[in-house]
Amino acid sequence: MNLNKEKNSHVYWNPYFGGFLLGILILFTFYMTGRGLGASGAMKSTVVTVVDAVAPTHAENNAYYSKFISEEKSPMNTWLVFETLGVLIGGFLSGGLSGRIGWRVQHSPKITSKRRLIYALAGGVLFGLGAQLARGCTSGAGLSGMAVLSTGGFITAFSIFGTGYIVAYFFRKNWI
Amino acid sequence: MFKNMLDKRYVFLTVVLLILGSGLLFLPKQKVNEGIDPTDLLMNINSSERFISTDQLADKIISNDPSFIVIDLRDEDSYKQYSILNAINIPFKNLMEEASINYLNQDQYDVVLYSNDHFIADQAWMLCNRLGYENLFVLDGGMNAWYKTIINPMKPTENMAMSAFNTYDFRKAASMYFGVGYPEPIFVEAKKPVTKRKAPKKVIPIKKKKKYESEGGC
Amino acid sequence: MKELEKTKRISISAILVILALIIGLLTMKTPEITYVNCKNKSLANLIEQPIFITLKQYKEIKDKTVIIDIRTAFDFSKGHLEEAINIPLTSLLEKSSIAIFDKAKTDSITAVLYGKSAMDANKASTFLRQIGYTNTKVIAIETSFDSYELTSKEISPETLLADIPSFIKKSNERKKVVIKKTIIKKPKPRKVIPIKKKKKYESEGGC
Amino acid sequence: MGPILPNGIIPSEWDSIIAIIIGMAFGFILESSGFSSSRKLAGVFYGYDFAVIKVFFTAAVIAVIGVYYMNYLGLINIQQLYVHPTYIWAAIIGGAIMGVGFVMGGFCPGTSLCAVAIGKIDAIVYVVGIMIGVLIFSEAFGLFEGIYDGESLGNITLVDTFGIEAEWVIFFFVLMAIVAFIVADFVRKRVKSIFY
Repeated sequence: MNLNKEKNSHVYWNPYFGGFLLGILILFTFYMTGRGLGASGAMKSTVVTVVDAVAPTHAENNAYYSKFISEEKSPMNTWLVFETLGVLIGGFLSGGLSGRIGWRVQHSPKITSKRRLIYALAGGVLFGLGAQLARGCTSGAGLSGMAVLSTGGFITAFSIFGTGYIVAYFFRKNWI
Repeated sequence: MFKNMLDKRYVFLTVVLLILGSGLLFLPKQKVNEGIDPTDLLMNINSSERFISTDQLADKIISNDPSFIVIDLRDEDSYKQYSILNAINIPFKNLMEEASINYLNQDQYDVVLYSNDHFIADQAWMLCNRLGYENLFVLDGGMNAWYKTIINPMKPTENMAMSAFNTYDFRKAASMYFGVGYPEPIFVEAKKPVTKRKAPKKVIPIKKKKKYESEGGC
Repeated sequence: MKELEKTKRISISAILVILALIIGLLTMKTPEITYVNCKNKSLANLIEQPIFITLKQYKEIKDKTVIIDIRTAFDFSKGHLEEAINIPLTSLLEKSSIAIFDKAKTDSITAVLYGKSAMDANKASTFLRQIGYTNTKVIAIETSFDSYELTSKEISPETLLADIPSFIKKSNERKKVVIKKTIIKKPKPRKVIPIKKKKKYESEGGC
Repeated sequence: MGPILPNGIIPSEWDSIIAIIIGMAFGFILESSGFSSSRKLAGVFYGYDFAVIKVFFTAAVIAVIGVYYMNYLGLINIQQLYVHPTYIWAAIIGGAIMGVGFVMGGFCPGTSLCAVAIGKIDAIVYVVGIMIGVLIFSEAFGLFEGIYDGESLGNITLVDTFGIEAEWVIFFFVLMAIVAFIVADFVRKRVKSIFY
């Protein structure tokens, strides 16, 4: 095995091993908390908190925000927000150990950074919208849903990947 | 050589996965019946919080308390003959039908169960408690106690405590509310029998795992 | 192919999982006390074999019964029925109690319960039937402890003692001032929105 | 027994601490599997890297098998687990929108957070995008409400949908995953490999 850091930074875990550990982690999460992992929930909490702070009356009148605002508890004080903090720490640790940390924009050599960032923003907007509509993202609805054989989880997961393959052709320049 | 090794490993892993996946098919089936932990059930059974007295029930009905429904567990004939005001008839034998469970397994209303005595009602309560249904109560004494205390209350004798007279007054007023007539005219103005009906209550069966719903995001 | 260098780990972890599973299966303990019937069967049992038997019925099957006193040990020590075994209501699930019920079940003997009130015995019997002891009955008596002697009084559970509608009718005829007659309408059935419930267990429960 | 926190076996104050620990493990696994790289993630749609499918399905299969074994062993009560509710149209349309977002942005929320942790600027932009998306959704909630709440089937599982026993569902799921892995490897060998 090459211990040179430069080369090591692109050696990732075997995907089956990663998947295996992730599966065990989901299992552990279900065992501890009775529900699965999630990621976009924290972002929703952040948005709700910001909107609530900037325009409280607006947030209260909005049918969607008001679902997540309660008097006694800040929307930031949820399980998912803490979990997301953990994700950031964990990612940083792993990246640090394999020397992958650094400010950069990753993109195909065929496109410019600017184009990559615009597409990232657009993709993020769509993903955020879709995740709210489907009540979860790939990890929350897909993975955790599939772990308990939830029909909705399966539909969401297959819908994501199915659409991905359908539209992949139109964005091929961005990636290959 | 390396590639061969790799393939062998993956074949091994595939076999492991298949064994794990199909293992559940071959494990002896466990017979699991729905219900809370039997120890908890025994504890709940021994607590008497589930009993509601006829006076309390009468008071609730008269004051038009919107937070409860009354369920008559007797058969249809007895129900038709006489039932507590606004009671819903669910014969004991139909207790576990879907339509009945919608009334029992919900968290909007307190549900008062009664039968002729409190035995059948209590059996129904225990079955429901085993299944984890909440907000259920048993009318202490059932219809017989209802008759003895509310419909035909016993007049206290002279040497009884003041509270007995108060109770009697309440019960007498209540019995008039439920249609009993008294020879003394003085009570007519006290409380006229009202037949005002409450709007039919909508029962929305409990949504399970509600507590997570607001956080469902992802 | 870079990512595939670390395959050894998965093989090891796969073997570990299998080991953990085997250990888990070998050390598995099935809970001793479970509900033997699903909800529908439990209900059917309560209806088909009513819990209460009269004193007369009891005397007929007396040879094949064991009497169980579910009052507290203190009450039991003050006086009890002949040959009664004391199992307080709160300790129904203790091993010694379960053993008694098990024995009665294998010998197809009816366990006849009685308590301070028929209500207590009713509770105990319903509970025991849930966990599999369908051979329990309750004698329809109320016991009380008067002047150092246990007395019991026969009751007839779940019978309506009075004809309420005719009582109400009569009372209205009796009174001098006629109150405007009120018509008691039958309440409309309340609306229920049925939802689809999870139907877990049903395939396994054998109901 | 479990789930431990809802059953109050350990006090709920531990909730946040456990959340952070689980999150750390989650982040570490995602990052180490290479999910902080958008090009690796996007590879799944172009056939040059199937890590996403492999990790995703392995995790789901392991988790589902594990949950049912733990249920069998009495360590966990499957009835108490949170089952993602099924709203057919919300799931299909939401999933489709997410699919487009995935191809365009090259991340999903969990992986983008990992990428943020190691300083990818595109991931930071992506996260900002997600928040804008949430904002748009919330502001225009009236528009989406019909889809969001439409065709609710409750918290159902495939067992209810297909009416077959859970063991068989799991078995078919495992078979499906294995087929997916084989197909993925087959395709990858035929696609021009790309270094990133």
